[in-house]
Amino acid sequence: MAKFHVTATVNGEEVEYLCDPQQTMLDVLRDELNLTGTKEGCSSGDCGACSVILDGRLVCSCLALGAELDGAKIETIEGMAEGDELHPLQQKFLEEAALQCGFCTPGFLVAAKNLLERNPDPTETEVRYWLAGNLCRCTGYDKIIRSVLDVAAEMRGS
Amino acid sequence: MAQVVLSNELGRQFAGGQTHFDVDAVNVRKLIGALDEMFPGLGAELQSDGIAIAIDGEIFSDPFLEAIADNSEVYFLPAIKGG
Amino acid sequence: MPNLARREEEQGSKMSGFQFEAPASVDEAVGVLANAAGNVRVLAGGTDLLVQLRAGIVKPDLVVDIKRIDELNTIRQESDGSFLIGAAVCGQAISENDALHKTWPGVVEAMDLIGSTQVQGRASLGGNLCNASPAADSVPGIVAAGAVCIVAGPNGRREVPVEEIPTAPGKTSLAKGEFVVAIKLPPRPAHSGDAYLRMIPRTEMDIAIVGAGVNLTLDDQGVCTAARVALGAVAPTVLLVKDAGAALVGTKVDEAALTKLAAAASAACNPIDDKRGTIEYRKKVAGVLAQRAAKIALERAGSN
Amino acid sequence: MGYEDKELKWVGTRQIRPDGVDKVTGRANFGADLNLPGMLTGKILRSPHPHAKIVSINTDKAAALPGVKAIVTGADMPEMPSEMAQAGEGAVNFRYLSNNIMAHDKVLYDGHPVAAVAAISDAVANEALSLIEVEYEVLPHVIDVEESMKPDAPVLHDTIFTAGVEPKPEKPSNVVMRVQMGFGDPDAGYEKSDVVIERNYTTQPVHQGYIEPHAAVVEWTENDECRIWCSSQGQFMVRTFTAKLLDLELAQVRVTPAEIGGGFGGKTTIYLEPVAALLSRKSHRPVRMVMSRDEVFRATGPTSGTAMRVKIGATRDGKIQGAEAELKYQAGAYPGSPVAPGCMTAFAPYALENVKTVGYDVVVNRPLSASYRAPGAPMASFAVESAIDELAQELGMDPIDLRLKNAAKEGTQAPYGPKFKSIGYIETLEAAKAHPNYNIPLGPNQGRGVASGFWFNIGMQSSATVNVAEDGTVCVISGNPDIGGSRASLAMMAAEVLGVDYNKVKIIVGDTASIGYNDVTGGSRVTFATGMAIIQAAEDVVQQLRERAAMTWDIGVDAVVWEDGFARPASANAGDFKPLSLADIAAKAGRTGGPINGKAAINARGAGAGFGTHICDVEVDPDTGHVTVLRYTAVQDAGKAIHPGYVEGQMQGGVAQGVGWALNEEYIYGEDGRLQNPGFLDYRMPVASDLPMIDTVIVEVPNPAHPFGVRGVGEVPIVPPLGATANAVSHAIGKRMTDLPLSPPAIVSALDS
Repeated sequence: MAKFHVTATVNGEEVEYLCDPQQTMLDVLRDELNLTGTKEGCSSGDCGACSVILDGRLVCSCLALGAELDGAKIETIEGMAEGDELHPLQQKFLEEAALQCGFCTPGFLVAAKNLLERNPDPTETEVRYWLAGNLCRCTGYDKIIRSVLDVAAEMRGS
Repeated sequence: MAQVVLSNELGRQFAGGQTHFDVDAVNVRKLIGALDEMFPGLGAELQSDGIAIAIDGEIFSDPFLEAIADNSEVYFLPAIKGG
Repeated sequence: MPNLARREEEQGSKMSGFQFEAPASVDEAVGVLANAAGNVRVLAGGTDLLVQLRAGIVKPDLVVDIKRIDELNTIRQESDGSFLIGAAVCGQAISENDALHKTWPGVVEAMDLIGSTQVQGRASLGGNLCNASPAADSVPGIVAAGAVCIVAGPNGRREVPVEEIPTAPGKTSLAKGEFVVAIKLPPRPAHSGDAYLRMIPRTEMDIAIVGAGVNLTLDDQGVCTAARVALGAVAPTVLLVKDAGAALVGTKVDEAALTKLAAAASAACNPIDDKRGTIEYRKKVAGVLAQRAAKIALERAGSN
Repeated sequence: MGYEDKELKWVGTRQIRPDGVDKVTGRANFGADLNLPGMLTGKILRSPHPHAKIVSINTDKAAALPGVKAIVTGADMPEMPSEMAQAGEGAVNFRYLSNNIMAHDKVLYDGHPVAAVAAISDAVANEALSLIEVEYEVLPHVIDVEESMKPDAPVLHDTIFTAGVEPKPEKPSNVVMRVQMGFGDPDAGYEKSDVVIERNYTTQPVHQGYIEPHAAVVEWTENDECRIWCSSQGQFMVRTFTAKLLDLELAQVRVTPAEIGGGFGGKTTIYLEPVAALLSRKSHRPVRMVMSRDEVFRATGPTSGTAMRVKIGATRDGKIQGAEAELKYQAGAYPGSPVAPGCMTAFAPYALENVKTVGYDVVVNRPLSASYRAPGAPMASFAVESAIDELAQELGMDPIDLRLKNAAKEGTQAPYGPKFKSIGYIETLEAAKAHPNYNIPLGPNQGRGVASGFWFNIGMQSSATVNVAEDGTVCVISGNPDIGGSRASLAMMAAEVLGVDYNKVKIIVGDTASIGYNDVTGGSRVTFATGMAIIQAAEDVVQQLRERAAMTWDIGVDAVVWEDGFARPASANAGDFKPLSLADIAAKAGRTGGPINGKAAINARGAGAGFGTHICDVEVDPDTGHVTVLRYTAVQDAGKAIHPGYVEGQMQGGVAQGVGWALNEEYIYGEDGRLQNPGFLDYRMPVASDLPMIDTVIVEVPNPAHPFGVRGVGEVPIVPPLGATANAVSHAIGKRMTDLPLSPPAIVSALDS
């Protein structure tokens, strides 16, 4: 079966890849582009471990095909820190012990970043519902939610 | 003398239903040896996997040379697995 | 850890093979769909289709991505006040449309309840309708709203009431070569409002055990002149419960009318016992939610 | 060797974990992230039947498919004797383990592996699976624990005869064993009682729910070395199990721990590694196997579903006079439910004179159960804590006061026999009672539930190495996968003992060839036991540093003390020397005898028992049965919190899992014996919007056996939430809820009854 030639922008860099029609964006990121920070927890859109930002919107990369992405702009966890500078959310997660095993962490960080870009002053309820598609089995969510709220406040300068 | 308590099942199988004994032994190895003399076959059972020993409230999963004081309380228990 | 070297051989996906096309116009899409051999699936948001592909529930020969067609990605308000929502517009874009949100809060809330934020970034109203799940959250909302679909096909375009699209779980009335281009919400009369509620055990990320959409219109005296009540997850397709709507018409949507509506909603249910809920539970809660949704719709109708 | 009296610089603070930046940037390598040159994909064919004989397996067509490089069936697995052997955390029957990993002659549950392939791609592997022809003779199956105990139930194993009953049975049975423990005479206790509560309770099996599916990469080298990279709770456990099942020598197998994406007990056993090893040996290529979520649910260990009966009697003053429990636990397809610890923990928080627990381990046509956080305790606790709550109601007593009246303390005889040493149960009750959340008024349809829980905590074997580098930095090697931040707490203890900056201590988790044996990361043992090993290894370093300073100064070692990271003369009499830092001594180590490395290998003694008390407030929608958790408070005795942030995290995570267990999680099987909800959508673990903030109170009653007082904290917090949540719901709706999960339909049906 013919492969698709796709050109997309990933974390600000143009990449080209060949993929089968049935490869998902997650397969492409992990297997073709070696961006294994995006995790596979369910492949059915129910855990959020594979969250990435696609053309500005938060999506599960397991729920898009690699072949759909020609011309797309994709942001993954690997693009979140700028050089040596961690994103404030990354820093806060470390300080507040908002991760235990760390497997769901990339998905939570990508999702939380997308939230704060859209809503710099979310309520606790808004944060909880925004992140409801990201499963965490270790933390009980408490420290994750607090971290996001704290970073939002810091980024607003309060 | 240490006070030794077997599980109901071990007592039934090896000691005619008795579960409480006073045994003179300075460590677990000697204690098991003494019990085996009293009830042949019990020693091997007490050393099998899946059995733990509590000495004065402290549980050991793999004891052998642990010291036993003169009036220690010794319980043979099912071994615990964690999660 | 050894070097993270590229694997020398390609890694295929976990799905069986299919062809993929992404037409750029409605006409091109109709052509592709009409001429395709074998099993064809239209890909909008993909949040249902990809899960079904992965699970091997569907094994298409061809997948047609319709997201590259401009018309399918647009929300437009017509001069008569009606809204045209492109079939592939994602849930988040629907929620972000202030005019639509203000005019049809029930429809927008119903769409917004589907899946997670991530799913909202992809899932579409057209996809949710054509996936033909009896539990689809957005469908009772648009059925209650009296929406129609714009369907494109080899014979041109036609308009179909949305409730006529799903015919059974996973099945639609669309003919070969046809696909839904847009969902059209009618002009909003004065003193009207809609609402949708669903019951799930968690607060998010579940399939509705019961869903209820209500859309009603009042006259200047607050008497209900029209009402549509639709229920999800209580029958093989989303139900338009005419008796439940009729229970409100001619009343001020008082407690007595609401009790009648609840009874009609419960009576109309034809649910199954499954892993998500029991028959008894679904019947009871259908009435509860229909009544609660009606109260919200009433409040909204009273404020415009 | 205690440090309680010292001023602590690192222990008790909230340091950033050493592996943290890799984990927040996506750089950390988990089990599925490894790519080796020439690597193949391995996939497993699984039984669609809950119970069937395998008549034949024909792999010819699959083998002929281009791109298929190897196929394995049960016939490739060495026959194992049916005997228990010590491995991992305890005794394991390797025959059962082998059969569970690859069915030999019979399949015992939906999802039981029957064959595996290695191929050049997922697509080819999947196609190959579809070409394997398996002929089954389908047998009647049994899913429910009580059904399975009936004399006419389909028998899973004709080799199992119930142990622990008289007379010795002649017919095989699904009841593997009966256990009994306790003392006194409960019936005599009920005679004296003014109130007696007796109820039946049930719980459903629940999965550990780690987000990372099982994953392993195995390369069988041409030197006949079996190299494994995988996500597990113990690289040594993987080595032992894999070697045993494949009849290999331990030194032939080298296991490198990948980062682990959650385990909660479920990764204290293996599923993939021997299969991947056989595929690699046959194909002469590395093989990666990653489970799908569906496979995780269908074929890896949930914990047991249960049917239980509890009876408790008390006098008017609240003193419990008699208590008994009968506990029936589903083991899954092979023996081994945690029913014994269920019996031991059920009444552990209480000082009782008359207590009896009887338990049954029962096989059913479900996946083999695996350890899950405080294995066996949460379900028994749910039943007992529900009965205690009802007792408080009947007596008109505050539920915390009733517990205080009967609380176990140091010297109390535990229901399983021995007397408790130093414990902090009463302290948790007092802290719970004093918490402001306990006095917040409740509104309509709201309820408050209290429950307590106990777990033993364990010690076991750990090795540790502390290497001092020439520049004064320190490398610690641990042998326990870091499942929740343990690198931080271990490095903090090393820094504390050495008196060096925490950031100068680097810690790695070694592979099986680079560090001595360690038991698994589990049982709340890592910070306690491996921590103790690291403390001793660091103390070994300190001793060497003092010796080197003594040599440098040419004085006796007793005249040198180690303080705040410096060797100093013990007194003015010892001489006047400029203190030497660790870095000073390390730089000149060659002169004074060579490198400075400390090590310790221990079988840690003195694990301190843990107790917790939780308060849960809920609101129930009476029309839909929907439960909202309004607030939750968890109090626990941690002994000493080395890193309070991660201790709180353990408590909060345990609560979330327990609340999920109580409210919505369950395995749903159809009449056909197939699992209907093998995915996160319908398995319904709590999501972020389902929970409130989880308030924590860490009580510190030090464990005298640990240098810093650590008890271990990972397991206790999952014990009380089932009871606390069920008690809260019961109060909110005015009906006693005895069957978990408390799903909306169950609540509505209780309200309508």
